Amino acid sequence: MSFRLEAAIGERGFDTAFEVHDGETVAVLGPNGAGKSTLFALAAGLLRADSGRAVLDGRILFDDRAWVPPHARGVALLAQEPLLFPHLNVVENVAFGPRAGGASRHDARGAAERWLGEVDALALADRRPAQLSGGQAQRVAIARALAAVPQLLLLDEPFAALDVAAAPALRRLLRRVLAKRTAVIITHEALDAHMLADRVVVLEGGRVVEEGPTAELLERPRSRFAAGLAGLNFLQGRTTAPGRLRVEGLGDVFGVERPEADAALAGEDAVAVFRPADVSIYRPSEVPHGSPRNAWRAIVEELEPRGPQVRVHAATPRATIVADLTPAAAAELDLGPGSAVVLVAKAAAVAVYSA
Amino acid sequence: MSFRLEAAIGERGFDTAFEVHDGETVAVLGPNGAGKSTLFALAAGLLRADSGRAVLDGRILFDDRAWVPPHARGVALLAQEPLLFPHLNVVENVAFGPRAGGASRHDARGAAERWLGEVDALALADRRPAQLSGGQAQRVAIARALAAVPQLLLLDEPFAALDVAAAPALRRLLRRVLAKRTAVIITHEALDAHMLADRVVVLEGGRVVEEGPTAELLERPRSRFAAGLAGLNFLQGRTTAPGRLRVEGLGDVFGVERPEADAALAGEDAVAVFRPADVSIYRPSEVPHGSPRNAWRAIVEELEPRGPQVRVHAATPRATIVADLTPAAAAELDLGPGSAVVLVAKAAAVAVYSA
Amino acid sequence: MPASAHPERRGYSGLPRWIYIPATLGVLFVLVPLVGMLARVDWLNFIPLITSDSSLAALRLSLETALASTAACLVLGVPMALVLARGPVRGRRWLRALVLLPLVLPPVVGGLALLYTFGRLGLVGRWLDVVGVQLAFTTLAVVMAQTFVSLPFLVVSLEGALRTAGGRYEAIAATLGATPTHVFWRVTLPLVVPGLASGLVLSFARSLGEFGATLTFAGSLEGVTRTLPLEVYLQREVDPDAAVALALVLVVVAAVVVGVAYGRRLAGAVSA
Amino acid sequence: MPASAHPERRGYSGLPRWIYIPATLGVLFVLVPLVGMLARVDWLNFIPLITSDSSLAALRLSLETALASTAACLVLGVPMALVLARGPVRGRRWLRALVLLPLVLPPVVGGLALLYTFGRLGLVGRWLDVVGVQLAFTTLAVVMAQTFVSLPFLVVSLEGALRTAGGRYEAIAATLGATPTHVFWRVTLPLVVPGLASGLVLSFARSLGEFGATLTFAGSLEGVTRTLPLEVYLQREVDPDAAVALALVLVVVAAVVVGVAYGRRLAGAVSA
Amino acid sequence: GGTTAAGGSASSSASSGGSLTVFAAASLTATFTELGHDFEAAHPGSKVNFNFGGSSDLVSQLQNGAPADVFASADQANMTKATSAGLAAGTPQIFATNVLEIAVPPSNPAGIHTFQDLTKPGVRLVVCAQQVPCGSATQKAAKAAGLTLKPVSEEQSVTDVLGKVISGDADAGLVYVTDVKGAGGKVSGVTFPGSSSAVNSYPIAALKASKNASLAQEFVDFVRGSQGQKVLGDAGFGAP
Ligand SMILES: Nc1ncnc2c1ncn2[C@@H]1O[C@H](COP(=O)(O)OP(=O)(O)OP(=O)(O)O)[C@@H](O)[C@H]1O
Ligand SMILES: Nc1ncnc2c1ncn2[C@@H]1O[C@H](COP(=O)(O)OP(=O)(O)OP(=O)(O)O)[C@@H](O)[C@H]1O
Ligand SMILES: [Mg+2]
Ligand SMILES: [Mg+2]
Repeated sequence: MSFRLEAAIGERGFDTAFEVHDGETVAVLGPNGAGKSTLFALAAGLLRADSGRAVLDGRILFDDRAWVPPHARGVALLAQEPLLFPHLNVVENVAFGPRAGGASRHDARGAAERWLGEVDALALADRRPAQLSGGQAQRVAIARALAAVPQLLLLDEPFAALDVAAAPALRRLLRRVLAKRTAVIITHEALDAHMLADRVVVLEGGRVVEEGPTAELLERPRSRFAAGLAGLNFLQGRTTAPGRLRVEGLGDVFGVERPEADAALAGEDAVAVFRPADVSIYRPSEVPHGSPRNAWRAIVEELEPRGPQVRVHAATPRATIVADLTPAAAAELDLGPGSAVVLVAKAAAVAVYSA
Repeated sequence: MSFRLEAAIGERGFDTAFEVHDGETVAVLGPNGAGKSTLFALAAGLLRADSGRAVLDGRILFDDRAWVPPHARGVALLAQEPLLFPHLNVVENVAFGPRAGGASRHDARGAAERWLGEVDALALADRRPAQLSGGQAQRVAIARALAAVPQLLLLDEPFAALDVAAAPALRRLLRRVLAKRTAVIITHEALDAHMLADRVVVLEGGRVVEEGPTAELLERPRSRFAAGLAGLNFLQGRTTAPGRLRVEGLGDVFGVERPEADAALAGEDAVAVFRPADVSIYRPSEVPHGSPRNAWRAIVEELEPRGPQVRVHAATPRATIVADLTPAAAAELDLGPGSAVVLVAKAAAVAVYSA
Repeated sequence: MPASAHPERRGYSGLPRWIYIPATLGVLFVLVPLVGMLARVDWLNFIPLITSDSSLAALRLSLETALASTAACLVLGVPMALVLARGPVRGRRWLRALVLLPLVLPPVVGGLALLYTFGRLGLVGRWLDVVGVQLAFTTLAVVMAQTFVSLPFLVVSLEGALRTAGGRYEAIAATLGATPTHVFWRVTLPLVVPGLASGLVLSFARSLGEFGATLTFAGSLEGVTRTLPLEVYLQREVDPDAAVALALVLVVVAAVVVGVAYGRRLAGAVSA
Repeated sequence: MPASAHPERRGYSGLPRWIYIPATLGVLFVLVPLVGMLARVDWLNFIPLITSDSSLAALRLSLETALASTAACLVLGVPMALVLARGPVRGRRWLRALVLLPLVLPPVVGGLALLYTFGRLGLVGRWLDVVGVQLAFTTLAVVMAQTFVSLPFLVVSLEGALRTAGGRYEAIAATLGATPTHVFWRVTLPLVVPGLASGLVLSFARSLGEFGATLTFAGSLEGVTRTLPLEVYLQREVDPDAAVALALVLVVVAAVVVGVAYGRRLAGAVSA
Repeated sequence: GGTTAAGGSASSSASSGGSLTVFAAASLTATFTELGHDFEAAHPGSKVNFNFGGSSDLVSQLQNGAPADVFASADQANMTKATSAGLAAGTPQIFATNVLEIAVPPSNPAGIHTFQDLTKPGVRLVVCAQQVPCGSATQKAAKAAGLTLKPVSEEQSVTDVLGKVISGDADAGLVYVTDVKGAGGKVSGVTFPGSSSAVNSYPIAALKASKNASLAQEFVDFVRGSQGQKVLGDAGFGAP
């Protein structure tokens, strides 16, 4: 049940090669407009590529000559909008896939009720889609996609609109269900990737910019987008010595090579990555000296309350770096937009590896 | 520009009284189907209540006799779906509000372009909504709602579908914009409430179950929903002594009274709240003794990878408690669904206060 | 969209108030002539006429043929509308123009065209004649004439509804494994029920009132091809006021058929 | 839906294959009689007839009056359709039934009804006569007759489209501060362009082909009330084949007008 | 401008002294159009406008106040309606007559040669309905011949009968002599002796409402005069 797709659509600047192995779950990440939904539409057969081919389990889905229509592909799509059939009630919506697959009315209803139970929406069975709240509709749409039992399952932002109680429950449900299936999931949350995906693909501008096993990629991101997703600060430059990176505008950045990461050779493109919690802030006059560390002059742009912490966005000549402080520390420093500060990050907390 | 609404709709089990003060931003939280969007529809005039009244800035919006139509209310709504006008291009969509408000074509276009710039969607100005990705459409919808400059702004899950780079940027934009406006925002993320809202209202089953200043409510939640939102474990019971709570099925829970919280009198309903990181897990044979602590027998239900940590869901006779461990600790304990464990929480880490 | 296709009772429906002025004028423009007709009818005299054998036979024939031709329009027209709205783009404009032609053809000329085609010496008719089938002067000819004039009404109005509805639900249904046929029956048709209802009402009404093409192609024989409009015409030769009374029967019967079918069943399918 | 109202060229349109069978049959059923007509026309003989003064006058009159009555249908019918689709529920079914009545009225009877109402001795006409206005047998009467028979076509097909489109965009527009009038012009109308186009095409075509009501209410005076269908009817008294040739002119002109307006401008407004 | 167009054509005729509106049966379209031209030639400065339609239609229109100067009906029943409604000025006068003839397709597939042949089994006969003048004439002729006709269709007008014969769907139809003549070679006529038992007469009358009574009367006279009779005779009509 492996899936492979290569396709280009000039009009959308889309040109991607993409692969899912048998039984694997891949998370597709990327900024808005990166082409994630386009990828799904191509795989599901709702859109035709200018050129390319797709193969599912040895069957050609499309290439220059052939084109298998959506219903014969064995690819089910949970679209970005719930799109429940307005003329059917909830249970009929979920039973649609099984019915289309040839199940008897009774069996289809049984399956529908089972899946509705799984997404905790059995109580809504007799409602019309127009009578559902946004999150309720999303749950029913998930149940409908799962009930179709396709060879390849495509889920476009399945947890959008779900409440904080429903989202973890559904995440666990999908974790269970996807373990046995070949699936691709589009998400904007690192947690989804962590919990559900074996592998992550990052799309940007219609192209794959990075891919790899989930944990590895999110711990050692090589793109600004992936770093942002993992909540890490990210600097790009060239290595000058092991664990040392020349970043334009910031000078040399000191860090450590992660033993398990690829060692960066001198002069190579490399990145430095570190957590906001590992950045401390000082008044320019009070910068301490000591163990190998990085100190960058910066101007505070913004302070954000983040639960028990305060997140400070500070602009250096090269990039905006974020630092997490306790409210007490922020108050003591008397920070506000425009404050001149020095950001300090211990070299031991900065990972440097080749890009 | 204060706003007050009391309304009931029998059919939806909705019966809520709700208030926003002048210049305040209120976050409305609650599970799917709680009635959040219903509240907005009532305020915007898209739905009629069975009974009730609403007053904005001294003007009656509706009561038993009067009913002001939506366009005359001065209430703008960002709905849960973007609903961009399909026959207008992006800039015309955003200019719609200003035009409707009487601005000249030129001025409206100027305003539209300004707001599009703010949401980083100026490049999309000439596209049709059908040519936008989900997140792009959401950004345009936000710009359109902001451009209308209403007296009361209602935002229903504004950050849905936004990517990890766009969401923080828009959060900061809204933080800036809402500081000067009277607004209500529906969200499922504690972070939004923290960053944007002065006050939080929790709806459940059509009723307000909890409300209060954001930081206070999220730090000392009194409802299971709010605790879940804040990512905290939550137990309900009756106090037996200061800082001690009798919870059915778990016996006495030891904690500390937070000095700033309301002291719970003996025999009163109270809650115990603690972080997943403060829960340790032991094999039943290896439970340590020592400082005042809580120890509960439990059965592991599930393990979730959560970035650098593992989240363990363990069922006690009373409630499911979650604990965050390092992967190494989880591996050492050889945890898996069904493992019998003992959960330990230091009394010092458990906050007890009246419900 | 369909989710709120039927305006909720408690929901918002912002009609500008001035819209009631032209709407009322329009209703009056339709209504007053009907009242003018009613005022002219001397019911006591006309009840025997209306309940005469020939009138009742004509009424029965009218209802039967109009229903049959509406069914024919459904069977032929729904696929035509679908192909026009969603089919391959090439030639769509020409196809649409072709389908519209019977719409502008004066009915009598439409009847002549049918006669030239399906008549004994016609393009198709001469072959039918060889196998012993003659259409002219049969009830089937009435149905054909009515279908010919009514078909475009169904096609055009349904095509409009199909385009307004778009094809997103069909696409989702296909990804759930539904074959195009399954999608057609379970998604497309139910979704355009309001448009289909409009189209059916239009073609039923057009069939029921059809006169020129029927007369020209099928002739006029009591019980076989003389529908109520033809009977009304004959009656008019004798007494125009009696013809008006007879026409009112047609109108009332049509209103009942249409009102029951459209008001309850079809429109209800979506709003319920 | 409207977002993808126009099927994308590269998108999926899952029509079942068998649908092309009834669709083709339907197209043939419409097409073959037209070919049958064409086959009968001896163009060389008829070109003088078609280009005769009386034919050209009739054609001009037909186009002018059909355009005028289509405009009247627009002005009266759009508000009627809106009120039917979105207005207060009470009495909607009765209103709809009323509006449908002219649909089933045989056109000649419709003409009589107009004559009884707006004729010199009619319900309304006698008052108009007092102020010196006579409607019957004027070009205005032609327009009125055409409007009377065409109005329901616009109303019914537009109502279907309005219901399919739903009212969600209107609601959002209102929350952005747009008055119902602004919403009507900038949201409702543009959104139902395909349905409106269908409705306008139907009523234009019905007006253009209108015969019975015009003849009865407006008479058949060359240059004043004798539209092309009336000319065709008279021509048929003389030579049926010539009448067919003349009708073809009508058809071609209508196809051009409709094809240009519908194919490009209106349909394009949404898909572009 | 529509309001004045037709009203004006009648009212202004008095002042200009030249414009006439003639309501004439549709079956007179060809002959009266020609007569109109002839009349205009004979009366320089005059203009004749025709409103052709079914005779009963025309009467309805006249009863409802249609502005007209002359009415020419295809039968006497409709003219009687006009006179009893007090519309005619003076007594209507017959200006033409017409008799029935059997029309058959040129190949005459059913071999119709006599009136009796119409009742042969398998002959697809088309006639006018009894409510219209040609239909009542048909009934009279059948009665005179002592035959019961079994038509496959009873048409609304002669034109409709003729159409069915021309298309070949009917083996025979009963129409007027003038219709067979007018159809050129598209049908052939079979005369039958009993046709004289059912003669149809065409009455004409000037109307009271006429604003140009003298010109209206002149037109009536013109139709009944030698020039008019010649045109009508050429078309196959009989003398009054
Ligand atoms: N129908 C269309 N016609 C033309 N361009 C389109 C169309 N739909 C989307 N696009 C463009 O194609 C690109 C990819 O869009 P896509 O919907 O795949 O993005 P996405 O990665 O799913 O984004 P999001 O996270 O916002 O959903 C975007 O630039 C978008 O504007
Ligand atoms: N049109 C309707 N008719 C009847 N009931 C409805 C309708 N719309 C919503 N409801 C019901 O009303 C309740 C409140 O719905 P609402 O949309 O306000 O929820 P919500 O708090 O916005 O949820 P979500 O977070 O999922 O968007 C739900 O139980 C829902 O099923
Ligand atoms: Mg997307
Ligand atoms: Mg909601």
